[in-house]
Amino acid sequence: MSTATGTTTGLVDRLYAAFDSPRRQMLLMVAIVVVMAVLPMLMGRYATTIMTNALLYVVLALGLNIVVGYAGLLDLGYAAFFAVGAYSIGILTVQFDWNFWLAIPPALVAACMAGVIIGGPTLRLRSDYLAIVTLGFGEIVRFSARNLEITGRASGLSNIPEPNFFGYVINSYVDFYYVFLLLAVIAVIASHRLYHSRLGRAWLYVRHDEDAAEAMGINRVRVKLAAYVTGSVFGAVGGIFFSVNLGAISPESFSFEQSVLILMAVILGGMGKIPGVILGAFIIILGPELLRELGELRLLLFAVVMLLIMLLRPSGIWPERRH
Amino acid sequence: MTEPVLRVEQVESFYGKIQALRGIDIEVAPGQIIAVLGSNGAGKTTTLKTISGLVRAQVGRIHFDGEDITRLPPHEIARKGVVHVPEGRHILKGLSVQENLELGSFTVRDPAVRRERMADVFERFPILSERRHQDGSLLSGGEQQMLALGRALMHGPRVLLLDEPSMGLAPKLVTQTMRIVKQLNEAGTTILLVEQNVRLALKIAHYAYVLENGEIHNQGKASALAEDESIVQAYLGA
Amino acid sequence: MLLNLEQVTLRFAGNTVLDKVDFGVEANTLASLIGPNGAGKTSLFNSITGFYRPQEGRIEFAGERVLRRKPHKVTQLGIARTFQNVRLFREMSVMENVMAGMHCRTRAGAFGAVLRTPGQRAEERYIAEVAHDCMRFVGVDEYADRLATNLAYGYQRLVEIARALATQPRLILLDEPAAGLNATEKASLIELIRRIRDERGIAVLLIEHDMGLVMQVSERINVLDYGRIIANGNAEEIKNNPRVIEAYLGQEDEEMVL
Amino acid sequence: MPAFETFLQAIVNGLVLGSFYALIALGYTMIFGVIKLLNFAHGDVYMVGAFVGFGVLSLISGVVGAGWFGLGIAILVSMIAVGCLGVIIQRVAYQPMLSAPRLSILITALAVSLVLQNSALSLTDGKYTAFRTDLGFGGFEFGRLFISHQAVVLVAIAGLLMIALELFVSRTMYGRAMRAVSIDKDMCRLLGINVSRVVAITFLIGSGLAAAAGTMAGAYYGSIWYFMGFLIGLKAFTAAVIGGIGSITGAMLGGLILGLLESFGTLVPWIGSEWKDVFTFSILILVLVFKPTGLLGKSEVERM
Amino acid sequence: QDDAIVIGVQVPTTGSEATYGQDMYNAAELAAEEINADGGLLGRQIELINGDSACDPQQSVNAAGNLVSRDVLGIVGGYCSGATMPTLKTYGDEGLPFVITASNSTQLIPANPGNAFMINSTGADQSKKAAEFFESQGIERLAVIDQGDSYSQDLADLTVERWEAMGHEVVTRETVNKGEQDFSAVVSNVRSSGAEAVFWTAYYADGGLMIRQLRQGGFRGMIAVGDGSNSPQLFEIAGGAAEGVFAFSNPTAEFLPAAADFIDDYEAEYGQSPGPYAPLNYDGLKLLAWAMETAGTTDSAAVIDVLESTDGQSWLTGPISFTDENTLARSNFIILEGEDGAWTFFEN
Ligand SMILES: Nc1ncnc2c1ncn2[C@@H]1O[C@H](COP(=O)(O)OP(=O)(O)OP(=O)(O)O)[C@@H](O)[C@H]1O
Ligand SMILES: Nc1ncnc2c1ncn2[C@@H]1O[C@H](COP(=O)(O)OP(=O)(O)OP(=O)(O)O)[C@@H](O)[C@H]1O
Ligand SMILES: CC(C)C[C@H](N)C(=O)O
Ligand SMILES: [Mg+2]
Ligand SMILES: [Mg+2]
Repeated sequence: MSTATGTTTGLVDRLYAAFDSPRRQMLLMVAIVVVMAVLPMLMGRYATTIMTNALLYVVLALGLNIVVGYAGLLDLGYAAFFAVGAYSIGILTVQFDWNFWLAIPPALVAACMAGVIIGGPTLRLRSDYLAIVTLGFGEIVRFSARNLEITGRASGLSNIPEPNFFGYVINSYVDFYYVFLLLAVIAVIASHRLYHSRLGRAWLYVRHDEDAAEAMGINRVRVKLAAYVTGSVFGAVGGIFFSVNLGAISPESFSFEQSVLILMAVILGGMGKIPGVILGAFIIILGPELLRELGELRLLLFAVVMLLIMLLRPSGIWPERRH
Repeated sequence: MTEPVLRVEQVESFYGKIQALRGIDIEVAPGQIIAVLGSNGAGKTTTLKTISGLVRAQVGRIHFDGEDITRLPPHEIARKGVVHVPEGRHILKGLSVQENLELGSFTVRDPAVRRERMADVFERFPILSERRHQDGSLLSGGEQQMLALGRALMHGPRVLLLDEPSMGLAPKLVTQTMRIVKQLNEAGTTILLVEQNVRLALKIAHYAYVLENGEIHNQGKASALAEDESIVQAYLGA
Repeated sequence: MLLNLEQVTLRFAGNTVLDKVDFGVEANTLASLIGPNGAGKTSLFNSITGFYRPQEGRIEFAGERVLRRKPHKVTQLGIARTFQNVRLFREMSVMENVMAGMHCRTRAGAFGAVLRTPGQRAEERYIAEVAHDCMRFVGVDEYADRLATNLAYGYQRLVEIARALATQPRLILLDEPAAGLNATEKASLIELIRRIRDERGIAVLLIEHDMGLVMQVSERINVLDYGRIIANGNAEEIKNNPRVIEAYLGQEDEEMVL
Repeated sequence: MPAFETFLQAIVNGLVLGSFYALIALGYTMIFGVIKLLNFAHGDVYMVGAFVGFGVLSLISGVVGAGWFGLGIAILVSMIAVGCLGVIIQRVAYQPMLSAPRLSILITALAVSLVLQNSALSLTDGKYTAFRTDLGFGGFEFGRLFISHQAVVLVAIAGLLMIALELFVSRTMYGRAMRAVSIDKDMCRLLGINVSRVVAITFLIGSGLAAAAGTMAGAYYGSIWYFMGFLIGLKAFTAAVIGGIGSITGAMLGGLILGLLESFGTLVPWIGSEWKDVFTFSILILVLVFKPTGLLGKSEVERM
Repeated sequence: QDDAIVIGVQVPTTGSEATYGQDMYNAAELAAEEINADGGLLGRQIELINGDSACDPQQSVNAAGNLVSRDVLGIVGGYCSGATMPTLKTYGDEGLPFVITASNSTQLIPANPGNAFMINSTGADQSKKAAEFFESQGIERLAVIDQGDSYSQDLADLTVERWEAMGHEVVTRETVNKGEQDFSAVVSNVRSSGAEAVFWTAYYADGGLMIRQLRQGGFRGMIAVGDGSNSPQLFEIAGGAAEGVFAFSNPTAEFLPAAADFIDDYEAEYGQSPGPYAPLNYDGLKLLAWAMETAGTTDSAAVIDVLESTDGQSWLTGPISFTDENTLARSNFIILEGEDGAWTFFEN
């Protein structure tokens, strides 16, 4: 029994090892991006829309990965940051007639502030307590969106104008596919650079041993806060473009289930590992779509598949492996 | 020599792919103190873990009282009376001294026996009685060591596996602990003792094994090893 | 005095762990802190480095008040430490471990990292340089790329020291650095401690139960018992101090009973 | 209705709701205690408990009726059956994950949750199932304060179960072993404790309590459906944390406090029921900011 | 041309509203079969594609993308307003005709790019009907409860506004969360507010629980529910407590004189009786087909033109013509009363 699973995991790991050198990883990435860039010409609208959605999740999952995977903070309310980005744009463009591009900086600032507000007082908490606080925060944001006039209450905001990029109106589904492809590429590069930086290492130190990190002169609250805020910027960017892509946003899009879905992408794929997280995002979005024909049973089957994946690869499909 | 209570035969153990033991043979005669010596990473701790079942022997056999215990899970080995006091004491954090001791007698059904043993432990280690309601993990190093020993005694062990009981103790306490170990032995408990403090260990042990790189490098009467120039060189330093 | 403690008192739930401790370390010296188990030695380290917050007293370092400062602030001021039970970042490489020490001496943030500014890149090079230097100094540079957890215990202790050195301290606190080391390793540790002072000009304060080592390296020994300083002086004085023998060392002939 | 009666009514309402929260929170806390898992499937175990209780009652109501006696049997059978289900879940989905990174097991828990939910969904077509009993709508009326007989009996049953659990944990060796297992599994093994049996017993009891709550809730509210465990599971999780996760008494206290908070939350004039959950979660966050380990959670003293 | 005319049916066939969704899908299928049996539409067969919205905004946008990419020529359906909302843009961008058969939140109106037509009366009509009914029953103090989603919140808001404009008092306005089981706090608020009537504006499932708990908690006043709760299942869940409850409802099959054949056909085909929204979806598909037939083409712009000028001819659910906002020109609400565990006709 052990030999059977042993050889399969061995194979997979050898495959990963083949892509362990930075050069090859780079090549792989470039190849993937090139393929992705021509894909809309081969795919129909439906497939393109789903891929757009998957790319959005890549951005969100990479953002959450900074919080959960790098800094080791369990966040069950990540959709809140996504919501802050989306609603900031919605409110500024719909209620105040701002230009989309002008609305982006305030949206990012709002997300950072949200990160500080929730992070500031609670980062001293242990992981499990932090989980419930973030969950609560996510729900507070959602309920507020549901109850406030300015967010359009339960119906949300609609008629969010399409962005105009130097005279070119970004509106077709193909346009948005490329927008999200670009965002995903930026997110990957940013994640990669952050990981290999002073701040990135500090996140790992704090995740591994807070006290030892502190004894090294690392301000753990500041470092965790930085993770929160960076993660919230990723989330907000996702939300900003999500809102203009859909043209309408409502509180249901930012539910606890949404947060959980993003978290699943991160952990299923492999916490802390960029290719793993990307893989996770694709599985989470494409999986249920591929099973769509099964109707009612599709989520059941999807859940079983997920369970099996985790049982076979407990650290995720492509985990962060260090040697 | 009488029939050994514990016999380790040709045991090999691994951590994943790393081999820690490469064919170990140890015999423990009843009523003796057997010292296991060796430098850092030699495999002393692994030997004890393999006996108590925390690490599974991939090759070889372990017999206790003539019965093969190689494949038994740790809690059943413990039930048979082989009690392992691990490196680092492992006091149960958040539980009081008394609760720690009580859990030592988890396998003891008779409450009267438990009470008797508790009284015995408190008599042996009065400081534990004094601190009985305090969180065990907040005791100082020496006190924790006594608690760990006391907890093992609650069990009524036939063989005690002690892993570096003097680690981190003040010089005075080191002597004291060794004395307790010797007393326990004199009261009838068989002891397998792993120690860095080679000089003291050889003083109280009857017989000793020297491990190097997962193998038995040397063995013999403790008094004889204490005289052996090469041993003195390697483990006693100056 | 580089480090100076006055009347430091620390209590836990009515249990007085440090009782009006007065104590000091001169710049550029080698000092030790010894005492029975539970005397409060580690607690004293924790109080100096900000992990514990004594209720009373004063702690000053190079003229700055350090009492009740956050641990990372204390490190920034120039006090580094190791832990009684090794606390490396186990799943990270030795190099990364040592780089951790440089965190408080550098400043690049998220923007620098994402944009790879020239300043950030220069800083990364500087961090790597210092880390290599510290690893060479303690003699673990050949393991730079190994995971800390895969190192032999003795080397792990050395990495911890290298990491502490990388914070560029003026005082380094070592908590039982020799525990679990064999004779040869102890000998080279003694050498290293001396070099830290001689070559780097860093004062060392060390907790140890190994009297051989303590007597060999310390210029000044302080003895703590039940949270009070009961003696201080040089090796000879301490060795013969009846209170210290009574509380800590024990009679040589006690061993005879065995 | 005069203010005082409103106040009393809110207490009564809060106690009923709080009892359900507490029963579920207990399982959360116990399971967290032994394997450090936030068992997201726990709310769905409660749901399954409701359906099993309903099934049993439908089967036996022809013989014994659907009164208190029948319901009692349904609760008992559901507790046992679902308790065993809990053990099976633990063995299949959690046991193999114990040596994996801590968050991985969270995902298997979520997967189990989805499996339970969607199985129930397929079996019931997503419809609400009416849970009929003969318990009647009677109650005690004091002025305009109304306390239904059902509420009284259910709170009493919940109370008894909690007392029994408390006694088990604090008085028996197994209870003590449960706490020990949560601290250091290997050490427990060396002490002769069969760790995997202790974990199994914990799941048995935790899931059993959830099943009792599920069946009782089904009878009390009158209908059950596949998604009923989701929200209450989150609330129970919240309750467990407010009380201090890992603490049994904390879970009970947390459950009752949350129940009361929610029932008073809608009373506060400038809050209104649409802000009720914002109110509750804000209080939760405040509690944790000032008492970072929950009300009764032990603060972790680190020795360094 | 032998190619089939592909029409998308966007209803929730999975998720919490799957019962309604499946039912609506069946009704559309029935209508399509009838047309196909009659020689088809413009000489071509109609083919339906299921665009499962799952009553979830994101899922329904995906489903809409799927429909569009499979070259549908029109869409019927739309049950949950919240899920219908973001799909307006998807279809609007393609200029496809969209007959919205059930969703009726007034929030949909401003979001409509002009290609969508609502054949169920909106919340505005319903709130008017409700307010007038309460007034006619001599109610003065009203409690309104919604479920915090687009549809029920919209209906509640509109009712409150109208009721207060009519000079009456809303004594309490409550919101409960979907999926919550315990409404005791809301019940005591209602009781202490001294409300004479309660208006539940949300769906039947939680509505059943609410009615039960209101009665169990000692509320003795009038209870009325909106068209999200006109399901017969309300009685199962609420048990005896739903006796005497009033419902404002779109015309359901059993109260439509013209629907006798429809009911028979539906039951013959699917072995159960058509649910509350089957007739509307049946009409939706027929209306779209009629518009294509009239336009003589499947060209979207032409079809939309025809729909805009729909002349008020009679369908299963009554005559259909549209306002400037593309909503149903008349109010189609009827009032039902719960009696012996079933809905009976109360008044028009
Ligand atoms: N958990 C583990 N995973 C991998 N390797 C291990 C593990 N524990 C021990 N080892 C390795 O097994 C070998 C034997 O270790 P062991 O702990 O038995 O040595 P020891 O003689 O007790 O040493 P010490 O004196 O340091 O306690 C060492 O090479 C060590 O690195
Ligand atoms: N966080 C804490 N909470 C409560 N009591 C503590 C705490 N930390 C230490 N103590 C108590 O303070 C006393 C001193 O402990 P400390 O660890 O400083 O001793 P030590 O001198 O370092 O001993 P050792 O040589 O065994 O390491 C002990 O009695 C211990 O129980
Ligand atoms: C009752 C239904 C006609 C209302 C529909 N579910 C909506 O959301 O608008
Ligand atoms: Mg060892
Ligand atoms: Mg110490």
